[in-house]
Amino acid sequence: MSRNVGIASRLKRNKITEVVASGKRMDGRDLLDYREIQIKTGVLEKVEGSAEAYLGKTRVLVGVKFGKGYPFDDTPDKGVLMTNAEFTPIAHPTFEPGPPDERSIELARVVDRGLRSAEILDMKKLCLVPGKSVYMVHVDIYVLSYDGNLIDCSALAAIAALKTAKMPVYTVKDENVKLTKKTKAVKILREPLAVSIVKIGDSLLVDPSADEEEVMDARITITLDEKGNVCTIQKVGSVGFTRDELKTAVQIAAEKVEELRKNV
Amino acid sequence: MSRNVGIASRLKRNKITEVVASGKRMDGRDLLDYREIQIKTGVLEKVEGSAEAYLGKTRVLVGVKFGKGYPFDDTPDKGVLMTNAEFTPIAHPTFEPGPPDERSIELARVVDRGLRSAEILDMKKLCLVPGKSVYMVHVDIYVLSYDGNLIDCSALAAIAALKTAKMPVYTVKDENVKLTKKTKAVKILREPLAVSIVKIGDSLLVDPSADEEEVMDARITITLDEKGNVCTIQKVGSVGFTRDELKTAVQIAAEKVEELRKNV
Amino acid sequence: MSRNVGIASRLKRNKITEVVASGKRMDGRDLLDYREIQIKTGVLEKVEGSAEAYLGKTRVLVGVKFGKGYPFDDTPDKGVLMTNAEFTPIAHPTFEPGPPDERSIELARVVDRGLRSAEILDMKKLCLVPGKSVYMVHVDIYVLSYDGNLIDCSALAAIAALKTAKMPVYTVKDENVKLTKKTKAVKILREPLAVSIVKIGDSLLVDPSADEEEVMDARITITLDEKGNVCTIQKVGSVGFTRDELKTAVQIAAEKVEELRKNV
Amino acid sequence: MSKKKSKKTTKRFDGRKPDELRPLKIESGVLPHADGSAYIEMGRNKILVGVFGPREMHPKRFSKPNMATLRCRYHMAPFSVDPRRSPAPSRRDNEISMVMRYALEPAVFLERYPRSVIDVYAEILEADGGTRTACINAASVALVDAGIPVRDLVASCAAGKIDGQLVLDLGDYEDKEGDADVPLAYMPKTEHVTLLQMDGILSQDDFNGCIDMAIEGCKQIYEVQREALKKKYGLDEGEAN
Amino acid sequence: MSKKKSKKTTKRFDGRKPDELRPLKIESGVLPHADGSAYIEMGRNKILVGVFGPREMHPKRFSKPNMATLRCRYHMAPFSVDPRRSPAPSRRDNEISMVMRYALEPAVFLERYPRSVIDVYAEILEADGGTRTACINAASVALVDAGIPVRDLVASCAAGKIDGQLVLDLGDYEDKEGDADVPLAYMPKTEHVTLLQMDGILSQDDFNGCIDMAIEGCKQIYEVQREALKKKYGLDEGEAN
Amino acid sequence: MSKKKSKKTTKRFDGRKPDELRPLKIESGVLPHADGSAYIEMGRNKILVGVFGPREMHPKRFSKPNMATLRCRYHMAPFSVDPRRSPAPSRRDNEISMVMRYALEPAVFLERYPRSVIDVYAEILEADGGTRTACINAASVALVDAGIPVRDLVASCAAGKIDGQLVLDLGDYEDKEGDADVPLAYMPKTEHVTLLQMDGILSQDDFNGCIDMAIEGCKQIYEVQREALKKKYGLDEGEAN
Repeated sequence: MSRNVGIASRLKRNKITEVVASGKRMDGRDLLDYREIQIKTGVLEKVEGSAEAYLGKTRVLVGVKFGKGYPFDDTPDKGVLMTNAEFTPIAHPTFEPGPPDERSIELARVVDRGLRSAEILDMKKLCLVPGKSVYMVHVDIYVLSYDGNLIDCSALAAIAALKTAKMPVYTVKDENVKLTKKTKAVKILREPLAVSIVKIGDSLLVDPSADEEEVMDARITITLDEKGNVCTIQKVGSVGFTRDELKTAVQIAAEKVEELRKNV
Repeated sequence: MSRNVGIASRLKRNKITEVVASGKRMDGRDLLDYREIQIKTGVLEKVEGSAEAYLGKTRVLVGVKFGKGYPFDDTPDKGVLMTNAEFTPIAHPTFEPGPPDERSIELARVVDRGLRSAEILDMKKLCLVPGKSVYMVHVDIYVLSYDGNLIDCSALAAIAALKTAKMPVYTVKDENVKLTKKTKAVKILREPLAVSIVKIGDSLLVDPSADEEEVMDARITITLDEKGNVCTIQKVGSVGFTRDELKTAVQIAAEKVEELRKNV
Repeated sequence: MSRNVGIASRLKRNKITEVVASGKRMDGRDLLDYREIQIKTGVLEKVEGSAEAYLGKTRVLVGVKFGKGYPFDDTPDKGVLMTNAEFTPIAHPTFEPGPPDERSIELARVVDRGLRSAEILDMKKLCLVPGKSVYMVHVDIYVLSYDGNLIDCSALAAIAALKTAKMPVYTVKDENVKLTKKTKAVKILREPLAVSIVKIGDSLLVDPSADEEEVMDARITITLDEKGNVCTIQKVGSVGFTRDELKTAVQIAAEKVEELRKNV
Repeated sequence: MSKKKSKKTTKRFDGRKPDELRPLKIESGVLPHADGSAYIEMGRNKILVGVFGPREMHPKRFSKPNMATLRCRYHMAPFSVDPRRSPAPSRRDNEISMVMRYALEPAVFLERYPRSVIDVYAEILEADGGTRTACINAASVALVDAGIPVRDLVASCAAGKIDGQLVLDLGDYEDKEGDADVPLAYMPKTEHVTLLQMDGILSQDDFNGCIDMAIEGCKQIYEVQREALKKKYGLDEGEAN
Repeated sequence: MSKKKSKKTTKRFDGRKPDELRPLKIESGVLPHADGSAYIEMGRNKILVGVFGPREMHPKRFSKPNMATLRCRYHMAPFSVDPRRSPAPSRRDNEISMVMRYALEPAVFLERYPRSVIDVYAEILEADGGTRTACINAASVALVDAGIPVRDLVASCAAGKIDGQLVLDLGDYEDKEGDADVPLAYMPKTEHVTLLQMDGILSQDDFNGCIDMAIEGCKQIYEVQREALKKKYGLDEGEAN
Repeated sequence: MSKKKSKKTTKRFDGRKPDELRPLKIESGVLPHADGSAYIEMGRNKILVGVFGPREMHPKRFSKPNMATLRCRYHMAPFSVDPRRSPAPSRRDNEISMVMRYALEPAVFLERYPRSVIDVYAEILEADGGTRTACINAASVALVDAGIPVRDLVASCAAGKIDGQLVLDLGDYEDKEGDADVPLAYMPKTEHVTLLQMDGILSQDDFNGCIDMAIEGCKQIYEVQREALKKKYGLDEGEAN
């Protein structure tokens, strides 16, 4: 049942639902087709890692910065990984400049949880002096163009940026930490990628466009690592999923994630 | 003279003033009667001290947390006591979620001043390493239901929570501070409790309900310790008190505080 | 071309433009006349330096505070100079209390850039222990009355306050920094002062009043040191300057700054 | 309780069986000034939920012309966790507020109150693991207590994996030590899952096992919720489906 | 000055007698752009107060249909205290703004300007003890300077106890070292106390003594306020009571 | 390129001649959802500018009855500088947003769109020296790409002094080491300077030399801007003066 307001919006919903019910989409794709995927790495010079990912007209830039900082009180022997997401106002006419809103908080949280719960970095190896000095890894997601499915696009860019990053090397002597001119590759333990599946009427489809996200009933995002393990799940939207729909969604995600994986 | 706006409000005020002028109150109490007082201590497990106080339908939860932190620059040899108050939106339909407003700031300030000016804790004994490490004592007031007279209710809960708190014990060796598994009782030097008296027309009454606070001309809150000393005074409201009214108010407070004291 | 809105505002603009075109001003001044300048130093007792400057009805108070703090990471061997500006709501009926708006940010930035780019203090001499402890110099601009030309007025007050300030003396022994009771004069390397020139129609005029600022087409502020070097430039306003106008503006500024300099 | 899911019989940290819920207590109508309310103790979680509305929405331009807006706020008291936390909402709080809303919305007949708002405020007084599921359990009861018509109650709990074993309703300690945690919310009548999240690493089989185990847990919680509502819930039966 | 209250004749820190006010100077009409203004030096306090209004209130929905709204803002310059303070308002500042409003409201005929607002802005340029009382003294003069009709001037000062002795108008040092501090505001004509606060520990007798002493102090300050207003205040005499 | 300004032939840090611009690339129409857009690489600066509007202004009371409002926002990505910066806008960002607006406003026929707003958003993806001039170059192209009528393009670059020599278009390293930096914006058709700032210490002669050198640099940039707009700019020729 649609919960979108406004006549224009309801007409759009009716149209999209009708097309989707027939197994097709407004832009001609099949329900389980991704749009064209493109990934460029090393696009920025001032950061340790960077990548730009495109899903059709959706475009996300991720910069990875390594620095030195204090560990958290409860994990004195672990490095710190921080994920942040910003929706720039150039990405879509409806985005406004200002502090992060619900959507950008969700994007950052889901990508962050994806990286964290999959333990993609060995955080203990990112400790320099226990309790005093550790690596700080900032993963900054910057949304440059919005046409739906930001989570999948951001996860692709984040993994691509981390995989190609060169981290600075510090020497530690008597708790004195010194930056050297050397760098080394970042060791990635797992490569979780996200597949978002939306429900419109009784249909499930992948890689939703902005219009499809606007009219969707619900969305489930499933992050899987390279062994097919499930790492993160996020369901949003004001309609529920049946047990069968969930099983189907996991199968779809397991299949599509292999396709995505070819790009990073 | 009433300064409240709106017809409904003025009718309410007229009615309440009339009843009060006859020496009675809308809920049947006498002018100097408190509502039923109830105090429960040890209601939370994760804090060092806690208490819930009820004054009729007014309900306040206080949690006391002890931690370790840095002293203030100007008091390097003293622990730090911090009082905070939050009005939760479940307490009253007119309360909104968000940053503290004037009322919650006043509540926190008056309770804080009450604890501080009465020097209820020996702050010097809460120093671990001068200039480097001291006890931090957080008194958090959480308003769960509002039907007037939050200050008296909060002071009751705060004193009850502090009196029953068990603080962690640290060992200090060569400026190294270590948490032990031991705890000890908190030594309370004084027990200041608050009595709020409101003026409606020419009458003074205690323990105002939400309605009485809405229409009152002024309020004076008097905090007294167990020896009858005055510790904190706060007058608010857009009408003044005569010298005689103030004297009467102090007498009422001195009398009523003994009644409150039986509950902690 | 006027870009001001509202009929009253346009009438005001027409009137002022007309008078200015004839080489005169509403208050009888010539285009290149400053209003009466008055400077008082040592007006506050709790700060290391203070000065109040008046330009006609414009009045600015500057307090200079010296303290001890941490250096910035990228300049471990330099003291820190911070300039802040506040527009108090008593200065003008249109000023509202609250966080700094665009105008107060610009004022602080231009004065700050003026002090900084002219390197008026030898910041290396304000280092106590490299990387650990340096002098913090706070220059606080407090606008008490607004009738235009705040930048020139603030620069005058800031230089006057710094010139007459007495900074505290610390002793340093084995990285231990101790405050002594001694004070010493602050060594000022340069004395940059600002001259603001506004363009109304085809005329350039100095020391604009609030009304003139309201209707002006553009403003250029030029800061010069005592040797006639240019230190800071700031152009604002929605009209441009021709190359000739800029040359003229620099000449005017070089001339008028000598007049201002007599006051500090 | 469905015993077939428990593969081992190893005791858990707190002595529970793998598919055993923590002690659960729900009370409705506990706040004098809210339109509806509930208090829940689920393990050591202590949570109060107040519901206000349907009432007029301010500012009006954010209201929806054809339905009510459901607003949820997940808020932790500073003393609810150790060490004490700042009262300002974190990104995690905001995310949980959002998923709470999505978990409850499918149950509520929002169409009956166009242009109005229903506020659901959850105050976490003490936090054990699984605060979000406990909030949903209490909020669903509080909505019915407020007289708001619903399709069904929403019951919620998590399943997860710890030491190679699937377990139900993880406490704080298990939450931090386990391999994965799958909070879920469920409407038994419509058989819809309205909340589903996960963090950790699980094979697809284990993930499916967690879902099944959590749904069974929800069914038990559902009975406690119904009990808490007693007669009030009886009135609402007619609304369902 | 009422001598009977001083029990001892010990000199104070700054050489004053127990019931002696600090040097006091009030000037009115000092700000060119305010509707009314006053500058006060009370000890080392240096404070400027500007009054704007009655003027239209924005946003309108906060205005009162039957009277004007009095808004007060107590604001300290960053350099007014040592060490320098941040310009952001503290909880203390907000509380003092509130009690200032309550101290002044009883004096103002707010009913004459329905729906409008009167803004009273106090800027503390330098702070000694007792800034709030100094603000009230200046604000009351500034209100009259703005032509706003009042029942009476509000005069304000504190009394307190230090080294076992009751003393009037505590300075910064005494404020910090003393046993207690009782700031009070008073309208001599109506004999109403419109501000009363206290922090410290005082017997009920001493507390009553402080009130009496502070009221005497207010009466002296009142004369200085009247002097500052000269003719302007004369016009206002007819308004009282 | 005007060679007469270069006094010495010493090579610069990056091998450029004193009056040589950094490598410059401008592309228009690069953002699918903006009304107009441009991407610029100027040295190592990488900047995207999107233009939205003219569109309705919210809140309406801030709109101007006789003209459009031009809003500019200069915003740096957290990874654009080393070390990483916080995403919150700084005082410097706000100042640059303001001077960008003043640099562009003289070029735009704002009178044609009363009550509306034109938003210019500059996103700094990577920052070398001279970000503000690069933003203005891209923004001017993006405004034309959005179909907004302009008097002329605004071209912008800086000149400065380093090691006693006047140099054009300072990079990051030169910016920090140099004696002074004079960013300037220029409309060649009307010969108006619409941005002028400076920080450093320059004799009046050197300052005048910098202005002349920067204007020459702007003229070269102007050609690159025109090239980027190709046919679109052709349409706009008729508008000028």
